[in-house]
Amino acid sequence: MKELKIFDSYKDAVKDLKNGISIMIGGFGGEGGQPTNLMLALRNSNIKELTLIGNVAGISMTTGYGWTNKKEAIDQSIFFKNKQVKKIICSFPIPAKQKPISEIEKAWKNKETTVEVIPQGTLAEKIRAGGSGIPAFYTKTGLGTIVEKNKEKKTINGKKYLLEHALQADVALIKAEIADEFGNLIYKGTSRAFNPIMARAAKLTIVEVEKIIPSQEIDPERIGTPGIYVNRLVCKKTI
Amino acid sequence: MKELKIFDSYKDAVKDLKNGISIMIGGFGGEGGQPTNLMLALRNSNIKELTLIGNVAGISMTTGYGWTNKKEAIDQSIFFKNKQVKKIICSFPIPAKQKPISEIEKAWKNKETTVEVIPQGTLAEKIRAGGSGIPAFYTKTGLGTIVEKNKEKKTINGKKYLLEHALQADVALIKAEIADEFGNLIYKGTSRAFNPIMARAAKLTIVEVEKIIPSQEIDPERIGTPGIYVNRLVCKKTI
Amino acid sequence: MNYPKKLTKEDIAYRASIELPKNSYVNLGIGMPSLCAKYIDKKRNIRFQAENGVIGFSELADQRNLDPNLMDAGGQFLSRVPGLAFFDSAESFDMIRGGHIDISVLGGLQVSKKGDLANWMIESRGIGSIGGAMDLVGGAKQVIITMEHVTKNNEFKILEECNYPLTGEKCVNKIITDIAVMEVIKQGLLLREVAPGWNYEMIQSLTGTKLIKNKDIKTYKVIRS
Amino acid sequence: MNYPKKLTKEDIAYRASIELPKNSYVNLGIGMPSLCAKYIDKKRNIRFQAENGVIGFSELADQRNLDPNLMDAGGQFLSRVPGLAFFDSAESFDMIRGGHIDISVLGGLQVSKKGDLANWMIESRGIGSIGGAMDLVGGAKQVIITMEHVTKNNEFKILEECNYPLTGEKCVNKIITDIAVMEVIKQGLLLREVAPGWNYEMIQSLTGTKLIKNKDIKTYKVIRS
Repeated sequence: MKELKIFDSYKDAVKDLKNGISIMIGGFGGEGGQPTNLMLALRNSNIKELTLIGNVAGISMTTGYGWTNKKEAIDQSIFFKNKQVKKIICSFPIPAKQKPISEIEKAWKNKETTVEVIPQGTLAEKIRAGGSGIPAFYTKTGLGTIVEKNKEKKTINGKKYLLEHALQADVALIKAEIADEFGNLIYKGTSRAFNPIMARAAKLTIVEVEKIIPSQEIDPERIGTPGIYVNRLVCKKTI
Repeated sequence: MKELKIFDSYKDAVKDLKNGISIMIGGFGGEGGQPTNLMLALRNSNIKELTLIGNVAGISMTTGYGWTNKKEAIDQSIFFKNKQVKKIICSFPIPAKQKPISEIEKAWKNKETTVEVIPQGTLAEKIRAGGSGIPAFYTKTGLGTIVEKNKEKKTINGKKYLLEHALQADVALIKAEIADEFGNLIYKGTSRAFNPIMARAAKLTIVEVEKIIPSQEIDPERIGTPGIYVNRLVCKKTI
Repeated sequence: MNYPKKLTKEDIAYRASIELPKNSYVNLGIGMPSLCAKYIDKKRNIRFQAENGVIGFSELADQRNLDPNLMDAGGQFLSRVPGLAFFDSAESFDMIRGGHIDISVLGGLQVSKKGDLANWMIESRGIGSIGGAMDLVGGAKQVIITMEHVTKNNEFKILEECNYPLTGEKCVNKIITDIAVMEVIKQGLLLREVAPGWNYEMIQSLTGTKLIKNKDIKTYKVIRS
Repeated sequence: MNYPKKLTKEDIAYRASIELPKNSYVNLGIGMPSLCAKYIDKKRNIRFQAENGVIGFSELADQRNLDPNLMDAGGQFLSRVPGLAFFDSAESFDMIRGGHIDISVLGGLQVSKKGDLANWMIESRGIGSIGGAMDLVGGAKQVIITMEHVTKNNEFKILEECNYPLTGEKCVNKIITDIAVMEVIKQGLLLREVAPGWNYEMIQSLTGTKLIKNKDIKTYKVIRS
């Protein structure tokens, strides 16, 4: 019984978010598929004690990773620099190179932030499960590594597996290319990544889009996320 | 290191299948998305002792379900009539109405066939898990019903869930609208259904398509099943 | 007892359609539930989902324009309206199981006072079709059952305990029949509305469990727009 | 010991590229593994997959045509070739975890004689990035590690047991370094090829575990087409 809200200001789209919430941030890492304008608005909102969930945690600002113009790179570092993050759950927090040291590594060293590193496929599946009513699943990923620490194991058909639990969040900030007025979303190329599964796993899904077009013009065969999962759309130019 | 094979005969595409194998049959029920020509070729092949896996098991030939011309309806009944089926795993074996009695119900009454009925969402997730390296997952679907019989239960965050295991098959017969020469598939409308997940869950995936076009002409944004999952393509008119 | 006239299937479907709030996402079961769609004013922006992998539809196709690739889970062909989206069976049940559907309207064979539902198998037949029903009753935020109040042979369908195999335990929120509207509450079944000419005693006499009398029993809305 | 010249990263990548069979689906890790793509003749129809959700690519984009929506998992932009397909992260790892990728080529920090791999964290740093590596080593049908044979300070990287945190147990099939090609077999590491000028004893002296001598040790292929 949600009503889709359409905003033309990124600031307004995130202004009622509260301290202490969990926020999924879409994309993979890099420019494509990252809700960069929503992230900047979240940084400017100054809400604190956040639990962030996402694939990366700040590798572009030190390495230029995934940006066509490496100098413009923006990533999760902005939240660590602004001391907004209590905890981050991700698969790829830091680049291999140790210099320059990234904001997340600084925050971790200063004990300002807890970092939970999860294998990328397990992270994706935990988020998918979170939106799909699957409370837990088994996988062999991480067996025999520190990932298995404190986790239940089970033998199925003679092989050992780890139990992994679903992951949900209060809010998801995601990025799509095109939306219609029902909130149906179209993604472009490799910019799908974590966006479609996060859209399903959060109580409140806020989407940054390049454009909003009338539903008469959207191709139903191309929709990557049906509007049922979308609560807010932000686009500078609306219909 | 599979090589994609393209056939122009349905008969040839299934002629090396052996007695006793498990076969997933795609679609939902009805005309759209059902690999009807492959099914007819499988029936004509006369291989026996099959385990079939699919959503329905033969509701169209008694009710016309899902066919635009109800008189042309073809469904899994053809295999039961031809006594090819040892067991079927499905969610919707029979129509609500008891007359006329369907071929599957006859075969079941005559103890020629075992019927395992699974909730549709659990069936879909078991098949998805089968192709995804997830050996088992938890769901609340079926709790407190006969579905929970002989199944492990687990309490997660204070709620009870059933353990469900992945489902795989030797062969999947599926239907898509368009393919390219790499085996990339495009589906149309509601004809996705069980096809994309079955394509991933079988050792050998055979696809019936309306047409095969050069990869230069296929829209990468529309591909529902990447060619990595496809072993054989059958189309009467190829490139 | 001499009973007044019972309502029609269309009346039941109309009454159920009133329960669907503005902007809701709704899954309608095969048969009587699917008739609800006819009574929805487009302004209410109610968007239907079907298990076979479509959301956003609102009406059936014209009989001259049947597209085999545009069907609902009941095997009916749909009209191509703006804003449709398609997906596969796994994602369709992510949507259902994941709690994203606001309302599931289903048919019923039996409902118990606790809100248990049996709707997939007649015990004596020994075989039945579960389809998406078990996922829907476990996943939808609200479950409404539409059915005749008793069987053709006047056997009770609303009971202390279901004796047919269950579809789900404690999953039903409302029951809409051809004579009454009931809500499942903690204490049992609350009678909220009766069909024109019917009263509490008449309804109770056709019900296999004690109905709780709402202090204000309304008359069932049967005037269709 | 006086050692001959070691091979270059490009030589390692070229040698690894020879391991990729015709019509295979391959995932190349960040860094040295990604260089393999350069040496693949198109006729071999080798199709690359990347964790971020793309399959079927074969080459990097021209620097003047960078599309932010067409990237591999290493953050490199790709060229739009015919036959690409895109998917989300869940489906990408269905593909990887589900055993559909023929070969995963990854970098390594340490490999043990049993084929254990450590490639995601230097213990002293205390923090590291797993990314898709644990899924790839568990899911791909074959795992090839490309790396320098020893560290810059001449510490062994091929060991009895890894002392860095593991990426996976018993998951490596082949190791291709700047001096040798080894295969992981039941009994340990089988030395199959040595770089030009190198011999078994020299390789063994830079290896922290006993190498098994193949009866026919070949010379490492470094002639590029």
